[in-house]
Amino acid sequence: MIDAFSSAFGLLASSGAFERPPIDWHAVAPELCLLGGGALLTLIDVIWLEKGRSITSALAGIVMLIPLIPILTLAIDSEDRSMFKGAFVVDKYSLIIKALFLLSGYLVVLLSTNYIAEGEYWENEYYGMLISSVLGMVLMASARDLITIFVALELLSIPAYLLAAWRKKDHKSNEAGLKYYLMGVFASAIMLYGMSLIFGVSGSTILEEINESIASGGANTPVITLGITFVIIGFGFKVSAFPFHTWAPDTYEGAPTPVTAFLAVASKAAGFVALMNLVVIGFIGQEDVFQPLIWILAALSMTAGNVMALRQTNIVRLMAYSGIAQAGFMLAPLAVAGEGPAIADKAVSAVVTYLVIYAAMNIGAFGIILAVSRKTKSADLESYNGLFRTSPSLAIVMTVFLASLAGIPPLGGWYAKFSVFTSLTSASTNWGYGLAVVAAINAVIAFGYYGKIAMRMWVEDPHETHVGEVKVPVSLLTALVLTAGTTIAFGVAPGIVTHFTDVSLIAFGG
Amino acid sequence: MLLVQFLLLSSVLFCIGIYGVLARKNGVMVLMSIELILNAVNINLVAFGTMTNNIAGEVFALFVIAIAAAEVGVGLAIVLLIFRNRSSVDLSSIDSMKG
Amino acid sequence: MVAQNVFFGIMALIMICAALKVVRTKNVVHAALWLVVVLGGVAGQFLLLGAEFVGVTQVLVYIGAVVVLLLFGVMLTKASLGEEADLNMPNRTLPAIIAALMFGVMTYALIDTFRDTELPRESVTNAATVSDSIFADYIVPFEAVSVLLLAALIGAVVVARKE
Amino acid sequence: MVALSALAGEGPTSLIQAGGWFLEKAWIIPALPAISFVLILFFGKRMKYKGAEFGIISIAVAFIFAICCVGQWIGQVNNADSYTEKQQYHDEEKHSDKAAHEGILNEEIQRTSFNELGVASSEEIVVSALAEEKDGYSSVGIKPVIERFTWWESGGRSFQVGIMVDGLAVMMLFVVTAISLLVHIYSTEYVAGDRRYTHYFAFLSLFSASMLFFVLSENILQTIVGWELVGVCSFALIGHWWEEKPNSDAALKAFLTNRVGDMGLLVGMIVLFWSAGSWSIVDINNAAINNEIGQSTLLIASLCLTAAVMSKSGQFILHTWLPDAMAGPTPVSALIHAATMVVAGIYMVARLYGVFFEGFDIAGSSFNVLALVGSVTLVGAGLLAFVQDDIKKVLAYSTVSQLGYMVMALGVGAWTAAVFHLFTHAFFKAGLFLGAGSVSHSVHSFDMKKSMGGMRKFMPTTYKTFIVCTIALMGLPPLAGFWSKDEILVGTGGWGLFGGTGGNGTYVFALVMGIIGAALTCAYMTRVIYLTFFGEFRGDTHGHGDPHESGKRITIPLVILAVMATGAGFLNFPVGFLTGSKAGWQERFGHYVEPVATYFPPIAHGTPSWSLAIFSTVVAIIGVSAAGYYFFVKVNAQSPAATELTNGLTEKSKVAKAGHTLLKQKYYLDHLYTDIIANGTKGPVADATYWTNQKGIDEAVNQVGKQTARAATFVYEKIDQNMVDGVVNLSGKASEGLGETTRTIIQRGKIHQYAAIMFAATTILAGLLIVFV
Repeated sequence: MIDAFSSAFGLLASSGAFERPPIDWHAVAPELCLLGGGALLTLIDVIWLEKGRSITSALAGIVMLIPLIPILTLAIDSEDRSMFKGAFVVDKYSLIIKALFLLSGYLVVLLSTNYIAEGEYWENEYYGMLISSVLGMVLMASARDLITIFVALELLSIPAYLLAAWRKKDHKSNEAGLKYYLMGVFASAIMLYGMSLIFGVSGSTILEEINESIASGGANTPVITLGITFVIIGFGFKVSAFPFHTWAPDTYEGAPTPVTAFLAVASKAAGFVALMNLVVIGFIGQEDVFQPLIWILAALSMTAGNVMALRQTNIVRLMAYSGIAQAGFMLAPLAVAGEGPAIADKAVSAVVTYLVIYAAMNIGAFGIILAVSRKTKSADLESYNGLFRTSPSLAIVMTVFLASLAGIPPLGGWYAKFSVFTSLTSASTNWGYGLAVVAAINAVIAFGYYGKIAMRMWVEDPHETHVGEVKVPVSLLTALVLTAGTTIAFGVAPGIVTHFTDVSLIAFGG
Repeated sequence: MLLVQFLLLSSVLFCIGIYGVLARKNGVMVLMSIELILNAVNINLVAFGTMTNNIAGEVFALFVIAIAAAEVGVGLAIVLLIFRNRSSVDLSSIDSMKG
Repeated sequence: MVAQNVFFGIMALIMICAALKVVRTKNVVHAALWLVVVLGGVAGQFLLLGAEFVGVTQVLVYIGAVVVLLLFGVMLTKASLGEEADLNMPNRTLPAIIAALMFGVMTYALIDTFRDTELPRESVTNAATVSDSIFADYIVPFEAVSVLLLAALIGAVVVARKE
Repeated sequence: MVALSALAGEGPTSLIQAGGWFLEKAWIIPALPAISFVLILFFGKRMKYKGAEFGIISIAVAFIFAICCVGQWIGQVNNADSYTEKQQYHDEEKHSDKAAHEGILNEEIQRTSFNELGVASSEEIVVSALAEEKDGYSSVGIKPVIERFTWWESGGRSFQVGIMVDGLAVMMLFVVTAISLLVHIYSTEYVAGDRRYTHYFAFLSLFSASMLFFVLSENILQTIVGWELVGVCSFALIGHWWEEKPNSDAALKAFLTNRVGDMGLLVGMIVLFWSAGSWSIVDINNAAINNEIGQSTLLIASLCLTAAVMSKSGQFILHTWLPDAMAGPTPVSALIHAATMVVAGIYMVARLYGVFFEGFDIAGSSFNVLALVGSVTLVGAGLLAFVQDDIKKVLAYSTVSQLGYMVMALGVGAWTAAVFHLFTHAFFKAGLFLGAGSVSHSVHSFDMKKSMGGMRKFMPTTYKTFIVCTIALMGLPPLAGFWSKDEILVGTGGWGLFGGTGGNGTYVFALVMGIIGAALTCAYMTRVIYLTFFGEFRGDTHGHGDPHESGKRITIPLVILAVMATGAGFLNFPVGFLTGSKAGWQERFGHYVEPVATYFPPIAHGTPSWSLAIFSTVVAIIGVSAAGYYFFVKVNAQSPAATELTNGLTEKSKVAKAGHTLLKQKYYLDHLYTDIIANGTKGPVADATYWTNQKGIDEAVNQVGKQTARAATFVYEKIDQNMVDGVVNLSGKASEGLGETTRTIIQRGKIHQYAAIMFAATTILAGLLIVFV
């Protein structure tokens, strides 16, 4: 098969001066698996029509898991692969990120199974969108040039815009999709303009070359500043950093809940991956520009997200604001990433650690939200009153997630916060310490609203209409068990997660 | 020809586009303004590509054109969806979720 | 070179006026037509910069497809074909201020850095160079864009069609 | 100060490693109740006693382990003592080399430098030096038992989990397991029939496990975990009866208040970790003592940690959650107030004493935040205790006040005194809470004015034990409270007035506040005694007949606690009170509990004086008498409900007798004043005496009582309930309000506004960066 391709390309090449650069098929195998799986899923719908419905979600889950096999073989191979002049890189960092996206995708499929099947929401196309979006994310993990980053970003975003509007008859879902789409397009326009400037100054789209060009020039022209600022702000939207977060609460509230979990975890993680690639490989010599910018965004996001969450009564919106605050925490290490290669490495592994743990606990929390709203048909905080008495196990698991999100040891979220503090303070700069203090204060404010939910579950009386146990379907239960187990395991033995997330971008970026 | 003349033209289009998306409340008009912004970026990319004699600029611009087409298609689909449900494409009236 | 500069100046002026019309006119269809002028102007600028292939693609994709799509959008949303009073936000001062500030920041940065940068005289690229580059170095994003277009197509159909 | 610290770096001249099976396996002690928690959760409801048996057995075994630990630790210290003697002999006989001389020289320098700082005379140098030698204070240090294993390693950093057992930890193990065991037994009767009986015992087990885990923490990370766990369990237990809807505002208040402290704890611990480069408590203390951390860094860390102490240990101004926490079942209150939750703050300071000692420069100053907070709390809470009608609230404020003593003692450098007070206080305060619980169990109310009175005759055992514990709390000799309180007063030090020598610094303010606090304690406790046990029964039993004594499972713990409250004080006879052959009994508690090791700062020990002891006793007696006169005499006479019967009781009351000899009743008092004194002696002197008595003493007592009550009411209503709460609530409300405002301004749901924010923010950020970079 591959030979046939090669000979076909060979024929093309012989007709002109074109020479195809060698492609490392092993390195792109995860993407190809995902692509093939997505195509298969679409084909099954076309061929079998109604008959295919029953297995669609199971198949989508498998499609998400299959690329893990080549990722595993690549990891065992443990050789850093680079293609297209360094535009596409497969190393330990990108592999762990890819695995994170795929597993998050799988968990979202688990969350979606009953939700989508019961709502008659164009099931097959739904999973197709989800897989395309995950494909964009997986691509993002390896993307090391501006064009690939841009295309990967759009590939992961455009299906997500549509997914947010997927409940077509629901006004709120329409509104969610529209807001997400418009803000997303504006942000990507700003980011594109910034990219064009960076390309203009450096003369290259490949991040390493950009770094050599703008860092070696030593010049800090206003255009570089403008370009870097615009690019970072473009991704600031994606990670819902204040003040580019405005879409998040509205979109989270309106979108179908599994999609919200997807946006809150995978899509946000993709934004961080892009930011890390750009900042640590591309902009590292320009810390005068990106450090203050990320510092401000991080501090504002943490504080604003937290205080805005305090009086929130809708749990999904509350999670949105909490997500903004968490994004601030994840941004924080990047605010000191320019202090040297060792610090940059620490920052990257702190962010990756945070992303992995955050994915587990946040998807878990959304799983509970989904389970509860199945019964109460409401996202109001009141539906959590007395959950401990109606369904004690759900209340306990939710408490685990909330405590983890709040950063209470010995749950995963604690170690995530800790690694952020470590990387901030290891920079030994006043800015680093300052941000650490801001983060510490915010870590405490966050107890306020996470505790409020916990209190409702444990202390309050259940609402009269909400008496009776919450029934959890099997796929949702699987997701909850997986995420809760991971959350606890990561907190009790952080060695598990650090074993994977002890990654470096510098090693490759030079 | 100076590089900066193209860049300034691009920035003018970019800012007119920004004005457009902020000042228009009809959904389709906002999409048109977005096209202005994306075209401004393309001028930049091609101008820089010519200056640095790097083909990547043009390739980038092509990618932007392709994706802009996809984006506007998706945007129109969402606007149509809104129109079907609310019989209006007035974006300023869409504020049922807030706070 | 004077001719090129004059050509640029005229075209730029037309484009800016047309762009202003796009965001100011009260007639939706006129706005779409003024947009055609702007996009055509952009294509002209591409030609001026020696990027023939991009220029042609611009005409095909934008004027041929996107504007038609937008016109369909205008029709499907039953916008009146004549003047419509209700196209604009009541407050247009703030947008103008934001746009002006943005323009100021950009202009300062651009002029400060590229004040005297001359463009190379003859640098026409042919389509073959572009395609070679796409299929050699940018094959991954190229494939990704194809997936993207397919996904956008399917998704847009699902979202936009009547149940 | 510098000289001191430099010397402290040398530490004891030699160190021996403590060991012993029980000490090395001390992790079993918290593990037992933790296992019991799991067992109760899963199997509790199916058991015969609904899970209570798991809790009681596990805590009883833990208690036995704790006693074995105590035994082994005492053995270790004794070994060290004999080692000292041998070593000295060894040194003098065989090694006349420099090292030995330097060791002795160092000791001498150390002593000299202490005395240079203090204001002691040469005579006392000898005394203290002798005392030190006899007790083996110097020379041989004992390394604590530290068992740890690596939790995980990451990037060259390894994280370890472990236990650290030294005298302090062993003492706490004993106290926590002992009180917890008694509370468990007591609870089987107290919460019998409760519909969440099993749940209650599960959390009681978890609570004990958390506190024991906290006590044994080897590093500050574990300390934080334990701290949070204790907090979580206490909230679960306080909210045990959620049907009664303890108003959610109070719960929120407790929550917010404790968060303030946790913030301090986190920041403080992070500062310590980064400046010492280690999580280990020993390492951090060493680094602090050896001046490896800058004074200002330590000061910041100490201030942050002080905030944590203020919230956890209920110090002004973050104390307000504590009285509200009385919503929980009484045995839980006893556990919280005597041995667990609230003393966590004290324990944390005692554990990280090197940090506080250097951070606040305790040895060299006469004023610091800890001492200030402690002494203000001590007096403030004492006043507040006056105006409470709820018996548990009085006791709650009393706890706050006593914790103030401990914090103050730590602030003035009297480490041993603080820890000793923690020890004695645990027993008598547990006794008081359980006693109050016993009373309320029988009258179904906590309101002293409406539902109690005259309980003495219905509940003789409760009454007797309550009286014993009260006297211990008042600090009247020879019960426990007297010894520990007196030691604290001695520790404030440097006030030559009483002839003793100071410890660290000269904390006159603390001494004054301590004495005022002693008087206040006596006064409000007298009021409690009167209102609860004397006068006429004012309650309503709803036709169930008279209130009756509680069952054995309640009274036996009370008796045990009363015995402890009587005896615990003798464990630490001050130096100078016993001489001759009994010298070996001096300061046994301090000798075994106070670490002699490198990680403990070089605190100086004051020597007590008879005059101070007598003075404080007199003050206490004045407090009792004033309040006794006010309540037992005046109130009794004015109250129509209190008639002959109550007067009869008054006669037998030791408390009342202490002030006025053999007063039988109000009429008798009048009789005494008018007939015997006034009429009997006649003449101007008699008139003057009469006038003095009626207008002077009487009026003074009335006025003092009235004014105190008024002041306390004012403080309670205006400051405590409004202002302090207000400030605490305000900070919460302010941030909520800020969030609300931000949300209403930014999050309006309008797409155009969102876009405008995005573009405007982009412009502003880009503009700023271009200008400033």
